[in-house]
Amino acid sequence: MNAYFNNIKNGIQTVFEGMSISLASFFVHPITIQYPEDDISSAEKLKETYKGQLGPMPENYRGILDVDLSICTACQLCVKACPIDCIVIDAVKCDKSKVQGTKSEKPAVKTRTCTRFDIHMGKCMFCALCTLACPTGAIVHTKVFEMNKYQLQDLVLSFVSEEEKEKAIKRDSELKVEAAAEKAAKAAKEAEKTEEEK
Amino acid sequence: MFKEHTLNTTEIIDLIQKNTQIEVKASENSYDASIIVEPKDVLPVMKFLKLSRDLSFKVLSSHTAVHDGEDFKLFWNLLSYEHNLETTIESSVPVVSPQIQSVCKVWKAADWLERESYDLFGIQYIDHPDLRRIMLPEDWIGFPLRKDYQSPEGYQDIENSRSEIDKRFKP
Amino acid sequence: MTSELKTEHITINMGPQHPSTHGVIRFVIKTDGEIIHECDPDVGYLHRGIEKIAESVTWQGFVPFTDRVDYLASMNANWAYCMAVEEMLGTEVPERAEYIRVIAGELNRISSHLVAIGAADMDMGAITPFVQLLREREYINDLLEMICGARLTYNYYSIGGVNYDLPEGFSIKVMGFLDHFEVAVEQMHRLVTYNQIFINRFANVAAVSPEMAMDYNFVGPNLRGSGVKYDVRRNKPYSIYDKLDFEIPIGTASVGTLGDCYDRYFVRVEEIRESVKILRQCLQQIPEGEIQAKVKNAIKPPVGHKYIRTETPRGDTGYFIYSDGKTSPSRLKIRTGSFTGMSIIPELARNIFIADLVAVIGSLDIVAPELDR
Amino acid sequence: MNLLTDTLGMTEFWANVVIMLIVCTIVFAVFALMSGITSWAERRIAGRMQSRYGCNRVGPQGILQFVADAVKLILKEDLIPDGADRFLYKITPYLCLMGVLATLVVLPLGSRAMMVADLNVGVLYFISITSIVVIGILMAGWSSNNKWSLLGGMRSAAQIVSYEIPVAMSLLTPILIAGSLSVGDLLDSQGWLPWEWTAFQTPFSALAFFVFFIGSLAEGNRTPFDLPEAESELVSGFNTEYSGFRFAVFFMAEYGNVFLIGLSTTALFLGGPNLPGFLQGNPFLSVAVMMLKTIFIMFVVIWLRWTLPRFRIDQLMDLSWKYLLPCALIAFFGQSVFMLVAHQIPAITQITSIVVFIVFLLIMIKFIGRIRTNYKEQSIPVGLN
Repeated sequence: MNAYFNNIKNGIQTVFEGMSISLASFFVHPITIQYPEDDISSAEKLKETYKGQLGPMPENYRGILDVDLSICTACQLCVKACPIDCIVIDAVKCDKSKVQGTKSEKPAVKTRTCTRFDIHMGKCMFCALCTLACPTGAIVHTKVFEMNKYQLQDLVLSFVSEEEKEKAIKRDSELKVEAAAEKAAKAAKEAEKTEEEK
Repeated sequence: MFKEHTLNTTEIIDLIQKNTQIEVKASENSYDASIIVEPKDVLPVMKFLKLSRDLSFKVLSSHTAVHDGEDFKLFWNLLSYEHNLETTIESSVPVVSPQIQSVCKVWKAADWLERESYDLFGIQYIDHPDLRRIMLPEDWIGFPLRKDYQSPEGYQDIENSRSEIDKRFKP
Repeated sequence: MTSELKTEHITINMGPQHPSTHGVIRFVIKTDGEIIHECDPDVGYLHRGIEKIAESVTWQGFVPFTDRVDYLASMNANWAYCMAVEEMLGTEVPERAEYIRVIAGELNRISSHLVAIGAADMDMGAITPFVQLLREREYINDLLEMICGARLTYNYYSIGGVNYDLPEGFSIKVMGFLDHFEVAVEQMHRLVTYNQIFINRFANVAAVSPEMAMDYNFVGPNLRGSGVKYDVRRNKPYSIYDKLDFEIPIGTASVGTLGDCYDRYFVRVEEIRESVKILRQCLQQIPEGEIQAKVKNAIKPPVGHKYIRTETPRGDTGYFIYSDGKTSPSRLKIRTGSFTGMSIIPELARNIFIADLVAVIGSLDIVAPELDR
Repeated sequence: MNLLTDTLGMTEFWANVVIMLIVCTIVFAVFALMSGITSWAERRIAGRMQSRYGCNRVGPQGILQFVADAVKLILKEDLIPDGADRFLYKITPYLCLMGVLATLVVLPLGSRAMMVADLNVGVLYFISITSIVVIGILMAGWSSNNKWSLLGGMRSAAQIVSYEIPVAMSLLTPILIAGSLSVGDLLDSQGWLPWEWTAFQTPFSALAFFVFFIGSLAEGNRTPFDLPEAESELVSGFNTEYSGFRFAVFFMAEYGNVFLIGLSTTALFLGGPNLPGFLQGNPFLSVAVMMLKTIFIMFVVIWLRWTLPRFRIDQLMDLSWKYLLPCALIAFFGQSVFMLVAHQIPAITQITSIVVFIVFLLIMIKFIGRIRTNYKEQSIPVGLN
């Protein structure tokens, strides 16, 4: 009998308390970001609208990947780090600054240039292992997160254009020819030397 | 509830041999110490481990198999909340006829764990009440976690092949 | 009703697509009207072969996959795996990294419990608390995003430490959040947890005795809900948990029988409070220093097997790793809390209402991807 | 009427038919509009209670959302599942809607003059006609050839049939006060001041009001009694298989039910459209008063839905038979005894009603205090930015 009346009492009390809470939240400002309309890029604007209820987009946000080819050394560490093999790098030996012009402020570290740097963003799982592995910081996550494409193959990002590829290959063959010529010259010199010695 | 002194593996082995007269030995392993038991002795040893007052391994934390060469190594990870003990029982069965006594009667948790390793390794558990596949569909062929497993060409209408984009991306 | 009246059991498929199965799980239930006679869970719809994948990726490369084992508590899954590999290599993790790990792990534990509680509420038909609790979880996601840049699959822990240091002013933000959070969550409990209808729905339903819980290898909050005081953080302390002061809440049968749905649910409620306590301590004690120990690029742990258990939100998660000295694990078995929790359902779902089955699933806090892996 | 018979040369019979059609159209239009707006309001209110906006895209503040929904539903294909009982499946939604609509006949949209028919057994009619919905829902569940739907239908039948009883019992109290079964008389028996309303007349009528409100929530399948369509258990219950226009009709019946709960509670317990003496009979004001009270009750119904969890079927039955029915009986007998006493001491009626109202006010003040504290608690800044 006691339980019966307790049940009624608790029932009514808790229902009223619940109703007071849900009505209180009725008056609280919604925290929804109406995404394309609300500007989420700047922390100040978010602060204005949401009064500290929402964190800004952080500095190390993991958006889609971007590669700075001018400092990339084609060392393949990112390829090895990637657990799902969504990065492909082909490289040739050539001096980079000549191929890419002198845009970059940093000097080329090594004489290797990518002829193909493809990232399959459709497969990428944004784990950041490649950016952590990169010794020069060439591959980074950007803050861009919108990447709607009509076709799956558009999700394959190619960072080396055909022109650059051709240039690099051309330069590579030039270098090879030069090296061969140098070698030949050296060999000839040495042959001369040996002949002289003889 | 928890005792300060916890038994180590050699003490547990001594207890087993004293009480059940079954030959068990410690394994040489760089990490967890484990007790190697002959496949035929697994069930009595397990029963003893659970019912013994000094040990009371009432919990079967995990059970799995490892495909290692010609053998399946089987591991049972046991826990005793009462004595704050932990131990590993190891046994091995040949890949050609993987059969072992089920420990479902000892711990109910073994039911699904054994079903899983039957599903993925094809180990036959004798006296298991309901030995059927758990993760994979009933008509699946092969046991995926074996090292020599070849992924099938397809399953029913679903073809298992790389897409054109993938092939172009990474030939 | 006379005994001659012939009745027939209905066989119903609950799932794979059902609002309250928390993912893709199927229950084949035989019912007599509203009362369930038999229930056979059919799992495996989300089996992605993560254990097989482990055999073909590097030791470091497997860390992001552990995120996908339990998407609600990726941090803790990372932690368990990284700890296992560290113990195999004998790596010492710097103290600051350990603190950061605890902070991130406990934040993640709170967010996971919020979903567990909220989903249980929603299964009972109370939708507002679910959304409000998810709002609180959103703040935690914001905080975790600040430290690692991702909101769900963090891949924050690395073998030997953590990937990034805490950003500037992080502890102030967490403290500010906790001040808000404690009050807000308490209010949500007044809205639903203490509600008489809710208590009636959860109390005395599907009680699991301590013996049964151990037999079925219940772990974490489910085990403690049955009154067994066992927590890996306390009974086999790892990381810096032995330096921290916190309680282990257990089921007390406050409104029903010991180990019923309400006890399991309420242990999670209490655990959130304990996690807040842990967070405050960590934020005060955190030292300066390194965040990453030196680990070789291509690690090859020696041959052997290791079984490690950590306390994740869904309980004691075991990582069994068998290494054959190569660049990837030879066998990696993940024993999760959902898996063992699920195996009890055929036993619990006998002579209960269909609505109770929903309550049982909700209170066991089952996450389908973790169940199937 | 005269206009029709004189100028158009109709016979009286046909004139009556035309007038009836016009009245029916008006009532139906009001009903359809109200159920549409209720569905919009529910979504907006639910949104705000959950810290989000709710629908705000179609039209100003999203008010046209229900029109868009209706258009979408009408354009959708009307699927009939294989193995369904086609005839029953097809007519069921209309049966449901009819059950709800027919109730409007005896409920006033404004003053007493604005009722479709002031039957002398209006309350009896109201109680009996609401049961038709059960048949509709049961048929929907059965004819869909879906096990979830069947369970939903069965639940609904059990639920509505058992809640009929406390509801009918609780209505005895206002009937006692008015001394009549006509809804018009029930309206007249209440004054315009709050303590003259049936709900606050005596503690017993307040209890009856409480029972009636809860019972009608259950009859309207609203949370916490929405078991027939419990989305987390039965997916969507009896209307799982319905699509297109037929689903829209179910939808309309469901939200019409909310309107009905508001309307009946207002008319029977909350003073209806009654106005102070000098304004009595003003049609616009009485409609406004009636609608204001109805909308408030509808708000409470929606508010409850987004607050409470759902009952289990056995607890639902417990509530009906063990709690509400005794309460309704106590209210009935208590009111009878009270009226016997009041017959001897007439002043007691006035005093009791004012005391009851003051108690109600005190509860409300405490309640508003709770709302204020909870609001303050929710406004604690998070400080993430």
